Parts: sequence; C-alpha cells; structure tokens
Amino acid sequence: MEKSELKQILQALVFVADEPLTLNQLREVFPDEDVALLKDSMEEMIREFNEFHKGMEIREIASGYRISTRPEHHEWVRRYLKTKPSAKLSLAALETLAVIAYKQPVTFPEILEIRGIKSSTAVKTLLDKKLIETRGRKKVVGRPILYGTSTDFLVHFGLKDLAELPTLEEFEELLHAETGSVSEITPRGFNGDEQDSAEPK
Amino acid sequence: MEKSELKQILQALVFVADEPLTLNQLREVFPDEDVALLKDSMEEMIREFNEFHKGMEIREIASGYRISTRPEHHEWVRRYLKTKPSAKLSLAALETLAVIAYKQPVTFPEILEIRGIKSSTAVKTLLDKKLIETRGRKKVVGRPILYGTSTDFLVHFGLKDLAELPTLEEFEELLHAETGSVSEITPRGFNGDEQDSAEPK
Amino acid sequence: MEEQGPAAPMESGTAFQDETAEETPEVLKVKLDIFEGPLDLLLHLIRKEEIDIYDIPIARITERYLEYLQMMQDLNINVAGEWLVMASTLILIKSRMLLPPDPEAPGTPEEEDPRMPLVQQLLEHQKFKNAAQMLYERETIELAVWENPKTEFREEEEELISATVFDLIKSFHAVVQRFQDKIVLEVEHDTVTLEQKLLELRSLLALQPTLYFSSFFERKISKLHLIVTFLALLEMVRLREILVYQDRIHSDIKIVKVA
Repeated sequence: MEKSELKQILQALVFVADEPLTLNQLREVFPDEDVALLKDSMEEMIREFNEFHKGMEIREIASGYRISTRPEHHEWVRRYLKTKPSAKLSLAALETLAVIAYKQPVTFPEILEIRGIKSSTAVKTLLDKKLIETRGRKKVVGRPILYGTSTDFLVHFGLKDLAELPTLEEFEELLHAETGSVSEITPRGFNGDEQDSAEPK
Repeated sequence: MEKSELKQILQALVFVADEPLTLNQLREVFPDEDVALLKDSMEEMIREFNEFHKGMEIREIASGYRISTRPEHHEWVRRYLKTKPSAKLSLAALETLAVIAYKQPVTFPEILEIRGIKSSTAVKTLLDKKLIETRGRKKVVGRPILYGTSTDFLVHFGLKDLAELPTLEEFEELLHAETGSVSEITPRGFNGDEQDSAEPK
Repeated sequence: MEEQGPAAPMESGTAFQDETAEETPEVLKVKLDIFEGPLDLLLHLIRKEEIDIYDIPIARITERYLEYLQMMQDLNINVAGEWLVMASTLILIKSRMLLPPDPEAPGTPEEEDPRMPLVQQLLEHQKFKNAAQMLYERETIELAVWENPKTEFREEEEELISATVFDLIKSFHAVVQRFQDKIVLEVEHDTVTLEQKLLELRSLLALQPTLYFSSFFERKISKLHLIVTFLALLEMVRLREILVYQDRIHSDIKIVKVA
C-alpha cells in the first residue's frame, strides 16, 4: 500500500477508535504491512496532522494513539456543550409524559396506577423541563394535584394542539401487518420451478 | 477574535458535537461575533481541512456541520471496528420514504394511492427509525395524520437540506431514457403508435 | 405450476434480483418481494414484454397480470384487495378499448384513451422507484462513514432519547397494554366482598358527604370491583344510608350521605 494512503487510513482509524489505538491493533488490521512502516507512517501522519490542524491533536499516550481537542479550547467546548438543548428524555420520563399527554388532567396516584411504577422523579423532571404543568386539584379525597401538558410541550413536539396527537387506534393500524405480504408464502414444492425460471433463455 | 483562532475553535466544536453543529448553536457560543464571520470562518476551515488531510472530512449535513471518516476507507474501518455492514432499509421502506420525501406533508391514504399498495409496515419502520415524523393533521374528512421527513432523514442520507434532493422531474427524464432503450423499435412517445399496434393483442 | 405463463413473472428483470440469486432457499421469496404491489408488477410486465408504455396492449397485459394473480393464489399468498382492484381496472380499460370512439365526445384523441390514467399512474410510480434507488445509493455511502464515537466531554448519562410524537403514542400504547395485562391478573385474584365494599364506602362518605357516581369509573378497576361497588350502593340505598339523585337527566349521579 502507498504510504500516503496508509496515512489516510491510519487517521480514520484514530478518529473512530473509542479508546487509544495500539500498534497491536494496527498489526491485526494490516497483517501484510511491515510493523516498522506502520509505526513510521503513523508518526509521520501525526506530525503533519498536528502541524496543520490546530483544532484537534493526535497524541501518543502510554496505551496508544488518541485524538482529542486541545486544552486551550476547552473553555469554548464547555460553552458549546452547555448550549445543547436538554430536550432528551429518559424512558421513564417519556412514558410518564405519554400518560399525562393522553390522560390529562391526571393526578399522581392515577399515573402511578396506570404505569404501575412510581413516577415521582419523572414528574419532577417533566416539571423542570416545563413540558407539563399543574392544573389545580382534583375534587376527591386528598385533593391530589392535577397535571397536564404545557404550551412548551406542544412547541417541543411540533403540535398545533393536542388533537394532533395520534390516537391509539391510529397507532394500532400501523401495527397491522399488510395482507398479501410475502412472508405468508408457502415455499414447499417450488424449488423445481425456481430453477427452471432461473435458467437463461 | 482572530480568524485563525476562531477557525481552530470551530474545528474543535465540530469534532466534539454529537449531531451536526448548526450556525444557531455557534451564535450562542459566540454571541459577540458576527454571524457572517462565523459562517465564513467555518467554510474556510472546512475547505482547508478537507484539502489537507484525507482521513476524515467535514461536510454540511442537515443544516449543520459534521465530521466523519470517508466512504473510501470503509473496509479498513470496518476491519478495525470488527463491525458488519449495517442493515439497510428494505425496498418497500425506501419507496415509501421516497413518496414521503417528495410529497410531504402527506397522509397515509395519499401514500397508498401513489404506491398502489398499503404501506403501514413501512411507515411504522420509518417512524421507528425516526426517518419520518408526524406533521399534524390534514384538514379533510377523517383528519388523517400528515407525515414528513425528519432531521435524521437528512443525516441518514447525507443531505444538507431537502433542496439538495434531485427534483422528481429529473427522475422522469431517467424514465424516458429507460423506456426508450427498452422499446428500441419505437424510440419516442406516440410516433410509434402504428408500429406497436402490430403486436398481438 | 408446470405451464410457462405463471412461472414467467418470476424471472425478474429488475436490478435487485442478481444480489440474491445464489441464495437458493430464499430466492423465490425474494423474487416475489420485488413486486411491491400491482403497479410494480405492471411496470415489470411492460419492461419484460418490451412494451411502449404509451401504447400498452391492454389485452395482453391483462392476461399476464391475471396469470400472475393466479400464481400468487397457487402459492397461497394472501392476495390483498389492491391486486384485485387493479385487475378490475385492467378489465374495465380493456372493455372500453373495444367500444368505438364516440364521435360527439369532446377533447383530443389522447384524452379519450382509456389507458391514459393508468399510464400516468405508472409513470408516477416509476419516478418514485427511481427516487428510491437514489436513496438506496446515498444510504450505501452514508453507511460507509463513521462519526466521532466519543469525546471526553460527553457525560455518561442514562439512556436518553430525543422523543417524538410517535414515541409518545408508542410509549402510551405500551403502558396501556401493560395495564390491560394487569387488569386480567387482578380479576383473577380479586376477592372483594360486599362487606368490605360497604365499609370502604361508609368511610369514604364520612370524609366526603357527597360523592359522584362517575368517580367510581375514573380509575380503571376490575369489573368485579365495579359490580360489588354497585351492589353496595344499592344496599346502602335500601338501608337509607344514602340518597342517590341526578340534578338533570343524564347528569352525573350524586350520592349523598343521609345525615
């Protein structure tokens, strides 16, 4: 292999490795290449890379080769990571949100009953993220707080109103397998035919 | 800030971002910098980056910037990661996705009409993979759900935005070329009517 | 299956055949899978028979199409409604072609051609097939590139998902399923007695002198519970412990403790 091509591939491998890339691993990937060449190409690639790309750097640490950002930019990297919208939900929070969205207004004990799992952390997370809000109290014993979805919920999910949520029926329609699907075929006894028709004319 | 420093930081941010880095996010990270300068620096950095080193590349995808390996090295990367090629979408899913991509927002019955066959399994797969998403309801009888493509769709197919898709008309030209080659006796359209009717009916 | 006709559609001319040609046991399945519906089959027949799409010999195509349907039935494939609808469309076009043109009908000869709507539909379908091919090619490229798998900054979080509307309904569906399973279990182990229910209702009324009938149904409880609740209420009316009335017809039934 040309050294220039090898250097490109080495760069790609350092990039995709989720732990430092070792020479032993490289030997496995390139069984036909000389180890000295591998090491030499790697070092040359790193020299060139670090000279030119000042936003990242490749370093040889005890366990292998590793690519990372440079310490002098960490302040900016941290700043960027903070801007990321915290729109992601845990599975528990998602499930609780789903129950609230479809059963609103709904109380804490009712959510517990439907989910069969305690949801206090999930409800708190959803309140923190402003996806749900309180809707007064239910006029039953204990006067539990009612929860419903917020305007932010609609914005976040790109909904004009709650009526845009798919219904259970619509979801179940999707679950139905199509009729006439090929999986219903019974292949018995057709091998002969198959070979016939595969013959060139 | 010096443009050269800005370019380094932009490179670091593209590297750490786990989804395409957008200009909006950059505006948040650099509230004091001019947006035009940000965009210009980013583009300059990408040009230089892609020109100089060929082991990775930065591309504009889903209205953001993303760094990845290059397709030509996939065999080596796969060899190192010991991964099998990922499962591709089925033909049914791809065709349904094509209809949704070009006709969005589009309802289930409309997809059925174009494809001439029920597509619920395909739609469910596409929803599961988050390649499509719901887009409210159409204001017709039954208020059917509208579907459109998602940001993940752009990422999955390496598109900067929907405008990057070829137009449907371009596929039509392809078709004419194709039918032309199949029926070579009658190269085009209605001129060949007489000749064709000579075929057994 | 010995005759030529029905077997013919299985010789596919499409590009997708070759990929799977060696895998003998699955070949038949894959080949049938090529036809994503009646339009797909028609396009295939048109290509195979080397037909000009703008001048389809409708009788011949209809015949081939029906042969194919017959084969599907022979193979015990459940032929969906769409395939039959197309069959009747073809037969209808065929019969219209046999009618002499109406000299008084307005419009140009092309517009009169009963095949045109179908041709338009086929052309449209072909466009989307080509678009799907384009997506397939793009996907192949994108599946050959990798993103940065890690950064030292990415925190180890519990699995988080960017939820969509579809995630909401999927999640709710799962909860409802789980809940329904639970009800079945509860019913099996349910041992509520009338006495227990009477005690429960009395203590409830001690706290809250007015109850609404609907409140018993808000919580999803087992049928047995509902029946026993109902019996307990009747018993309490009989014992004159409670009054039951409505403000208006069809309004919620009020249950009031007798002082």
